[in-house]
Amino acid sequence: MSVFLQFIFITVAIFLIITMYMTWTVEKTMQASYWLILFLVGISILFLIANSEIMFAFQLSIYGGGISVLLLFAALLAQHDDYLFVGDSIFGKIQGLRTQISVFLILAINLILLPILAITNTNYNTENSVLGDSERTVSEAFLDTARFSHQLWTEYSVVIPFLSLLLLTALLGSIKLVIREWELEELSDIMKMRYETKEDAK
Amino acid sequence: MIDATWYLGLSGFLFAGGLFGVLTQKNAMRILISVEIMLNSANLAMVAFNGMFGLGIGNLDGWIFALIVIGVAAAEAAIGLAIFLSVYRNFGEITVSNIFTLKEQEVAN
Amino acid sequence: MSDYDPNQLPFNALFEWLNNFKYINISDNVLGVLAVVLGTFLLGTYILVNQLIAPWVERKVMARMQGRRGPVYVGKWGVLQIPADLIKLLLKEDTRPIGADRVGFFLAILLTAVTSILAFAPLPWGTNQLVPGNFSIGILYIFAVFSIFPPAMMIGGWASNSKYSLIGGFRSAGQLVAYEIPMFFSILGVVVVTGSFSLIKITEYQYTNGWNLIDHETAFMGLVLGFIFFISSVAETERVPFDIPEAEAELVMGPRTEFASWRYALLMMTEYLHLFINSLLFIYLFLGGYNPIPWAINESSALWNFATHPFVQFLTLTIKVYLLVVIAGWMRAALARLRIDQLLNLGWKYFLPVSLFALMILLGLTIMNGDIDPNKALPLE
Amino acid sequence: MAEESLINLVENDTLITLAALVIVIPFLTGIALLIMRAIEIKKSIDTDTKFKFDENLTGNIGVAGLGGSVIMALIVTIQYFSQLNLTKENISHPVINWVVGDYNFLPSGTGPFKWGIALSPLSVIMMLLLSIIAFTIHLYATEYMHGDSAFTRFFGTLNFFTGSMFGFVLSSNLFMAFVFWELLGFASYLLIGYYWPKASASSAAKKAFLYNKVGDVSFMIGIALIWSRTVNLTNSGLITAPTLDYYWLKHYAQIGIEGFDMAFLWLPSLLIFGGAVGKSAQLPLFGWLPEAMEGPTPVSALLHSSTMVKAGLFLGARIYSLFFTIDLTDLSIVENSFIWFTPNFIAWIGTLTALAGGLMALTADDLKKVLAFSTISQLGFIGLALGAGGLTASFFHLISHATFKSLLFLCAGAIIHSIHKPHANLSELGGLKKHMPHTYWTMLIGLLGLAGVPLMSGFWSKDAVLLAMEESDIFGHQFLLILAIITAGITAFYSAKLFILTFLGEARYDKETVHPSPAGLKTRISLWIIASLVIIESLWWTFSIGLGQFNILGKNFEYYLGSLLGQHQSEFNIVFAIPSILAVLIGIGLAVAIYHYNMLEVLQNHPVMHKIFAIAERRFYVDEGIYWFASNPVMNVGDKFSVVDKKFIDGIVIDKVITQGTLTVADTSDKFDIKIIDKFVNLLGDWISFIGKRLRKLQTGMTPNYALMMVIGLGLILTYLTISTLF
Repeated sequence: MSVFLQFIFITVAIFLIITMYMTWTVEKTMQASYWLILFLVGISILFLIANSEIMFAFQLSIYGGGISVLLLFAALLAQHDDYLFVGDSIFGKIQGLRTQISVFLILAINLILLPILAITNTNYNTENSVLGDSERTVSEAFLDTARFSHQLWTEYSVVIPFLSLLLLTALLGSIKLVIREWELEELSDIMKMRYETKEDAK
Repeated sequence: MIDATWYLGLSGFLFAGGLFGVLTQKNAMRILISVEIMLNSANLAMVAFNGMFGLGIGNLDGWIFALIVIGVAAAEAAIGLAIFLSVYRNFGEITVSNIFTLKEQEVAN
Repeated sequence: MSDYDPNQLPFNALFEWLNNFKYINISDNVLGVLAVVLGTFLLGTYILVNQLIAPWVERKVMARMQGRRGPVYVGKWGVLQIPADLIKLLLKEDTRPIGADRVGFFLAILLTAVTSILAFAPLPWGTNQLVPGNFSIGILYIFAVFSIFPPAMMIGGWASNSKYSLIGGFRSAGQLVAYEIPMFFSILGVVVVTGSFSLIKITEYQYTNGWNLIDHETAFMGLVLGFIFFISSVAETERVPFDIPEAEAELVMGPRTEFASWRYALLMMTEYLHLFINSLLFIYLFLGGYNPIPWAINESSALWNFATHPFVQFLTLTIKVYLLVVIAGWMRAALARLRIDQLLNLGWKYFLPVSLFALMILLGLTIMNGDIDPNKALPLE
Repeated sequence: MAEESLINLVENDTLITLAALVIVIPFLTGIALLIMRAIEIKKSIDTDTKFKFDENLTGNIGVAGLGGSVIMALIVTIQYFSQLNLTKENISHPVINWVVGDYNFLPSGTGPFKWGIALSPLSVIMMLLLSIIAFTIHLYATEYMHGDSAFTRFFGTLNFFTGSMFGFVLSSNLFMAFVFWELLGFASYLLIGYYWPKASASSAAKKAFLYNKVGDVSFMIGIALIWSRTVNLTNSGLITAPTLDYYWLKHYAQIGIEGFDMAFLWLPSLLIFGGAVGKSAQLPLFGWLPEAMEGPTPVSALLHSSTMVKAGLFLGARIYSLFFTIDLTDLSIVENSFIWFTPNFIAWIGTLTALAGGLMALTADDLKKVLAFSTISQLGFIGLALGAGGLTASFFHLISHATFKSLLFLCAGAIIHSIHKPHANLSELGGLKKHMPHTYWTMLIGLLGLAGVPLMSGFWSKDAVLLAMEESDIFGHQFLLILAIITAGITAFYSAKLFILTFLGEARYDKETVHPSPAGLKTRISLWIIASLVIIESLWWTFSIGLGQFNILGKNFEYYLGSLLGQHQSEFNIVFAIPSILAVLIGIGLAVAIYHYNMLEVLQNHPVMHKIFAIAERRFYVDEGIYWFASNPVMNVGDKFSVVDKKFIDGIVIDKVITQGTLTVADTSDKFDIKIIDKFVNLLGDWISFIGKRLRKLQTGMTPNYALMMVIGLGLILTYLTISTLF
C-alpha cells in the first residue's frame, strides 16, 4: 500500500514540476494562470497523501476556488503577454538568463539539501510520523479534524479574527484601488488614447 | 511510508523554482504566480513537518500556520491584482522591466 | 441502527456479504479492496444510469407543462431518448475552433467532468457504511471539489476563442462565486446544529430529531437556510431562472458554445451530475438523507425497522432525488430568466446577509443549549 | 469619625444581569435613535425635503428606553435591599453586602482591566434616583422639544447620556468608571452644543469639554498612580493582584497596608478629586456650567440635577475611603502633614464654591443662570460635607438637591416654553401665577426645598451638612461653618427673589407679543411627579428625623443611611439648627422686603453692594484668571521679545554691525573664493559627477535586478550553511 502511495507521490511531484515549468514558459498569462491552478490542485493532492484532509479542503476551496478566479479575471482584464526577462544594463552579463539559472540551481540544491541534512543529521524521534501512513484508521482522521478546530478556537483564538481583519482590509483596499476614477491627465499616452477613443465611440 | 525528506526536498525545489520565476519573469502577473508557487511550497513543508512531528501526538500547529499562510496569500493576491490593474491603467502595461520611474532619469546638462 | 463507528471499512455491508462465502479464503485486506472496488463500480453505474434517465423525466415534465408530449419514439414513452442522443453525439465529428487554446479547451472538460464525478465519494447510500470514501471533512470535501468549477468555466470560455464563450465564462464564474458563499453558510448552519461534517452523522441526527428543514428546535432557521441553499444550488447548476451564462438568446450556449461531440456530451453529463449532487446535498442536509420519516423516531418507535432497512433507505434516496429533478424541470418550464445584475444583487445583497444572520442565530441557540463548549478538552484517543 | 462598617462580597448573577440591563437599554435605544437620525439625514439629502420620523415614534422609543431602565432599577433595588442583611441588632455596625460581578475587558481574557458592576447601597440609591428623574425628564422633553427639527438626535443623545451615567454609577472599578466618565463628557458636549448653528452654543460646548478635560487629565493621572502602586505592592507580595476595584481599594485602605496609606494616597485621591472638580464645577473650574445653559432646558435639568455634575461628587463619595484611610482622631499618624491635606483642600474648595455660587446667583438675572449658579453653590455644599468627613451628609444633600433642582429646572423650562423666548430674563417676567398655576405650585415647592425652609427636604439635608462641618476637625472649620451658614441665607434670599420676580407682582413683559400659555399635560405630569418626590422626602424626613416617627429598624432615616454607607454622625438637634434657620428666615425676609414691597432701595443701590454685584457678575474673575493664566504670559513675553527684536537686534546689530562687516569681509573673501576655492570645488564636483555617472547605472529601477542581488546574497548564505552542515 505504501509503495502505491510512494508511486502516487512521485507522480504528483513530477506533475508539479512540469506545471511549474509551464508557468514560466507558456506564452500567455492566461495559460500560466491555468497551469498555476493545476499546480495548486497537485499540492492539494499531496496534502491528501500527507493525511491532512482539512488542509486539502482549504487548499482547494481557497486557492482553487478564490485566488485562481482572481488571477484569471486579472489576467483577462490586464491582457499583456511577454514573459522571460533579460536584463539590459552594464550588469547585463550577470543579469542574463545563464546567471539566473545558475542562481536558481544554487538555491535549489541548498534548499533541498539543508532540510534533509537538518533532519537526517539530528535524530528526531519520528515514530509518531504519520506521513503517508496508510494504516491510519478513519477515527484518527476524524479526531484530528476535531482537534484542529479545537486548537483553532482555544490556543489560537486570535488567528481567525486577525485573518478576517486582514482579508477585510485587503478587500476594501483593492476595491478602493480599482474603483478609483482616473483623470485623463494622470494617464499614460496609450491609455489616454484608449479612453478618448472610448468616449468618442459613445 | 513516505519520509518527510521527500516532501522537504520537493518543497525546496518548488520554492527555488518560484524564486526563479520571480527573478526571471517580466510580467507582474507571472511574478505573482511565482510568488503563489513559493507560498505553496512553504505550505507543503509546514504540513509535512506537522505530519512528521505533530499529527501523531495531536499537535496541529503546522496546519494552523499553513492556514494562516493561505489567508495571507489570499489577501496578497487581492491587493496585488488590484495594484496591477491600476498600474495597467496608468502605464498601459504591467511589464516590470518597462516601469522604471524609480530609475534616476537622464538629466540633460 | 447500529451506533456509527468510523473504524468500519467502507462498504461494510458488502464486505460482510463477501465475508459470508466461507469457501473464499482470502485476507480481509483484499476483501476490503474488493468491496470498495465492487461497491464503487455498482454505485457509479447506478448514478450514471439515473443520470441518463433524469433529463428524460425533466423533458417530460416540461412537455406536459407546455401541452406537448415530449420524447415518445425511442423506447417505451421515449425513455431511451437520452442514450440515443448520447450515442449520436459520440458519433459526431470532433471539432475545435481555429485559434482555440488546446490545453485550456481540454482542461475545462477534464476539470468539470472529473470533479463532478469525484464529488460523489463521501455520499452515504444507507447505513452500514454504504459510502465510497469516508472523509473526516465530509461536506467540505464536496464543497472544495466543486470550487474548481468557476475557474474551469472561465478557462473553457477563454480557451474556445469566441466572444460568446468568453462572456459566458465571465458570467458563469461570477455567478458561481456569488452563490457559493451563501450555500456554504447554509451548510455551516446545518453543521453547527448537527455538530459534524460527516453526512452520515448528519443523517443520523435527522433520524433522532426529524428533518432539519422542519426542525422547530432551531427556530425554523432550517427553513430559511434550506430555502437559501435550494435557490443557491439551482443557481450553482446554472439552470433556469439562473441560466444567464448560457442565455441562448444572447450567448448561444455560453461557455459550452464551441464544444463539439463527445466534449459536449461530457459537459451535459457534468451538468446533470451537478444537478444530482446539489439535490443529494439538499436531501442530506435538509430532507433527512436516506431517512424516509420526516419526524423524530427512535429504536422504540414502530417505524424504526422500516426506516433503517437498507433497501428502504436506498429507495428513499432515489425517490427524493427524482422528486427534486421534477421540481427542477417544473421551475425550468415555469420561470423566466433573471438579469445579471438582479442575480448578483440576489446573491450578494440578500442571500449572503440573511444566511449569515441565520447562522448567527443558530450558533447562539447551540451555545445556549450548551452543545458547543469551546473550553471542553478533547480526549486524545 | 469615618469609622467604616465591614463589607462582604456577594455574587448574584441575576441581579448583576438586571443591573447591566439598566445600563444597556438606554444605550441601545439611544444608538437606535441616532441611527434613525442618520437615516433621516440621508433621506432628506436624497429627496430634497425635510424627512423626519414621527415624533410619537421616536419620543416613545426614547422614553421607553428610560422606562425599561426604571423598571429594571426598581427590581434591582428591591432585590438588593431584600438581600441586605440589616437588622435591629447589627444596625450600628452592620455588615453590608456588595453584589459584584466582574468580566474581562477584552474577550480574549488578556489585559488587566475589567468591566464590572458593583451594587453597593450608594450606587443602588443613586441609580434609582437617577432613573426616576431621568425618566421624568424624558417624558417632559417629549413635549418641550415638540416640533424641533432634530427631535430624534436630541432623544438619541439624551438616552446615550443617561446610559453612560448609569454605567458610571454602577461601575465596579475606576477604569470602567473612567471610560463611562469620558462617554459622559462626550455626550454632554453633544447636548450642550445641541443648537450648534448658534455660535454661543457651540462655544459653550467647547468650553465645557475643555474645562472637563482639565479635570479628566488629573483623574487619569490619579488612576495611573494608584494602578502603578498596586502593581508594585503585588510584586512585593503585599497584596494578591493589582486592582482598581472600589471594593479592594477600600479594603486595602482600611486594613492600612504599608505603602498604601495616606502618606501615598493623598496625591492620587487629590488628583481624582481634581477630576471631580472639573466635572462638578467646583472652584475654579465652574466657568462652563452657566454657559451650559445654552442647551435645551431638559438637558440642563438632567445635567444639573442628577447626572453630570453629580458624577464628580459621586466619584468622591465612591473613593471616600481614600480620603480618610485612618481614624483621624488617632494623633500618632498626624505628624505626616499630608494626611490632612486632601480633606482640608476639598472642604475649603467646597465652601468657597458654595459662597461664590451663591453670590453669583444673587446677581444673575437670567432665570436658568440663577438656577445654574445655585447648582454650583449646592455642589459646593456637597463637596464641603465630603471634605468634612460627612459622607452620609453629603449623599443626603446630594439626594435632596437632585430632586428639587431637577424640579426647578423643569419649571424654568415650562416658563420659557410658555413665554416662547430663548431666555427668560427675570426683569421681563412676573405675574405668571394666574397663567400657569401648576408651575406656580411646583416651583414654590422646589424653591422651598432649595431655600432650606424648615421642615422641607433641603432643610434637613443642609442641616446634616452643617452638622458634619461642625463636627469635623479640619483646619478652621468654625470659619467654614459660618461661611456655609451665610451661604444658606444667601440661598434663601435668591430663591425667594426668583420666586417673587417670576410669579408675583404684575407682568413686566410686553403683553402684545408674549401670551403665556399654561403648561401642557405631559409637562404637568412630570412636574407633579418630581414635586411629589420632594414632598414625600420632606414629609418622611420631617417625621423620621425631626419627630422620630416612621423609623426604619428603630433608627431615623439619617442613621439608617449612615449605617448603609458605613459612616455615622451625631443626631440632629434643634439647638444647633437655629442659626441656619435664622439665616434662612432673614434671607427670605430681606428678599420679600426688597423685591415685593420695594423697600430698602438704599441697600439696593449702595455702592458697596454695587461693587460686590459687579465682582460677582464677572464671576470673581475666575474665568478671566484662567484665560489670563493661559494666554497673557505668552503674549507678554512675545511682545517683549518682538520689541527686543525690532529695536536691538534688527536696528543695531544686524543693520549696523553685521551688514557692514559682512560686506567688507565678503569683498575680501570673494577674490579668495573665486581664485582658490572654486577651483578646488569644481575639481571635486567633476570627480563626483564622473563617479556618479557610472554609479547611476546601478539604479536600473527594475525590481528584478534588486531582487537578483538579494537572492545572490541569500544563495551565498545558504551555501555556507549547507557546507557547514555537510562537513
